[in-house]
Amino acid sequence: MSLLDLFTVIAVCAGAFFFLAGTVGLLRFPDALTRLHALTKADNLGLGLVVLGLLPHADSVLGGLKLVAIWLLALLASGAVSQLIARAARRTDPRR
Amino acid sequence: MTDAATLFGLCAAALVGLGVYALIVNPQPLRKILAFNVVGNGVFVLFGAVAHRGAALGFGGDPVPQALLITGIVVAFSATALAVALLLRLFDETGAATLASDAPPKSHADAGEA
Amino acid sequence: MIETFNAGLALLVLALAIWTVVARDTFAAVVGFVAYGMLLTLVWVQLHGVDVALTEGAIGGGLTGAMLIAAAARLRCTEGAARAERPGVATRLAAALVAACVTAALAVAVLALPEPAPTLANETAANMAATGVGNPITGVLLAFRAMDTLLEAIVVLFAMIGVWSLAPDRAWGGRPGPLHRADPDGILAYLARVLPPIGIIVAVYIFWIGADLPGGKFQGASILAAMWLLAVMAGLTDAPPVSRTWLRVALVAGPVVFIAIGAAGVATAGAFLAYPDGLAKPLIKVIEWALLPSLAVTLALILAGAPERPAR
Amino acid sequence: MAEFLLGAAGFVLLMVALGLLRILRGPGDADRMMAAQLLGTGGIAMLLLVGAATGVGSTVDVALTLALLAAFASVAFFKSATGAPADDAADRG
Repeated sequence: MSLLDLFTVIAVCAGAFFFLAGTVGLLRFPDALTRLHALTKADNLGLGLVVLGLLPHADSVLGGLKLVAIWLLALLASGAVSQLIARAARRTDPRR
Repeated sequence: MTDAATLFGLCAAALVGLGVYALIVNPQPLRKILAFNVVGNGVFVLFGAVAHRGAALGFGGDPVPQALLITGIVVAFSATALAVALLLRLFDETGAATLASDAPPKSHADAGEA
Repeated sequence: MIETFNAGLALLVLALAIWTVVARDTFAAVVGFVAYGMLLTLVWVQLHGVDVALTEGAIGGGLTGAMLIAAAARLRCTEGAARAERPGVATRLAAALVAACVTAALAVAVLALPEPAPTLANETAANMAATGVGNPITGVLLAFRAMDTLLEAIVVLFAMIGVWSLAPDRAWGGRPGPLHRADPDGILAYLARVLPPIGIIVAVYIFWIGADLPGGKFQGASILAAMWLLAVMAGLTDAPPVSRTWLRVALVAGPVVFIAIGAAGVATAGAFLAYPDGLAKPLIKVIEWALLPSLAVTLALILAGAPERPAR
Repeated sequence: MAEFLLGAAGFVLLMVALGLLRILRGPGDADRMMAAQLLGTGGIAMLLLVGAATGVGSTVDVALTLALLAAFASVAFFKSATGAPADDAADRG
């Protein structure tokens, strides 16, 4: 196994771990806002690590840039969407 | 690789069955639209599985059915959008979203309990 | 390993389909359906239909999902009345029986498919050179089965006319959908300012590579439509009145160009939608460039809904 | 390497399935709406992993489309949950 493959294995495993953490958070946290926190933070870190791990396998510099762009887009979208969902949650449940 | 075609083909058969069941059983029009889409997706996946079996000459699947699938997905979207627009207009007009024509929804609820 | 992944994927797809069927709450069913649509893109990738996966991701995951979620939220107040209409046990048993028969028949058909599988891949490959494009799907869509694509563009246009025809008399010629307002400094407006420029680049890229790699006009047009609707929902722009001439021209331009080139084929190549030798690729490009904006506008207006407000 | 990447994709699929089990049950609409977000992130990860494992380069474009449009359904939900002509300034800060 080459050094780059080892890097991929480590990074993808770390990414998978954060997906695990996100799911544990979803299962264990008590209300919508905390679950949202687990989902949008842990899973996006997981995705970032998966992208990092796959970078050495990209066929070209452009392909690598595309991978990074996907991660940045996912970050932007989920950052904005988590705020929107949190607002909707607060509005539909006046106890908060 | 034929395994994937058989597996998803069987999955598609189950999807069509589920959709048919939901189409008959669920009274709400929006649920019927969803059911129609589940049937449609089942048919598409079945078609896709058949296309995948036709892989040859380095193509991942038979390109003719795959191209027709793209057409099919777009047409299914158009039909769904038209159905949803009709439903919303019905709701605006009558304040209810039901396909029952004999009685207003309120008295229907009473009949259901009797 | 790939068999295990595929089996898990098929199981999750089925579980989500069951959820959309049995969930008591319609909104829950719709969200389940959106998740199911996104998973289907993975199914298409596993079936080696990347072009189909792109279409499913753009239309099934994006446009259909947004439309159904908005409708479910609006129809929420009708839930209680509809629940009482649920059919009795006898009907449900009969329905289950019918569904089981349909599934069994299809499953038998799947298991009895002929071996070796019939395929048109050889014919497609043999004739691809004549079209000048590298992506076999694009070749099929615009050369070998161009009639389907033309009719599809017209079906989409007809669906939009159907949506428009639902407008009340007083609103005819007005702007479609409700007026959206949002805080101009809020996160929604921020997203709607940042995402569309990126989205337009991605849409043109997906459209552009469609000649040689998976991609094409439907996928590009869906992304463009979604980006425009995002800006509308954030209150950054408003839907145009449906009576505008430029709008009508944009709607029919694509199909008209397609039909004109098809009709020219009768004179120059001997058949409707036939391309003269050597001119296939430029003509396909002209059709694609004409269809992209028309499809984007049509898809966006289908989602925007019937005219509701006077043009002012 | 391909086997490892597919295994990782299978693991992410399992995590997504477990998460879906939890959030589709609700209780609120906002909980359920997270399903779209979960599949947005997890689906992109699976697409990238499967694409790298099978060597189908165009899978990256599918992931790109999903990344762009996954937010779209949630925005529609926000607009309809807070009332169509609402503005999102009221509860800011």
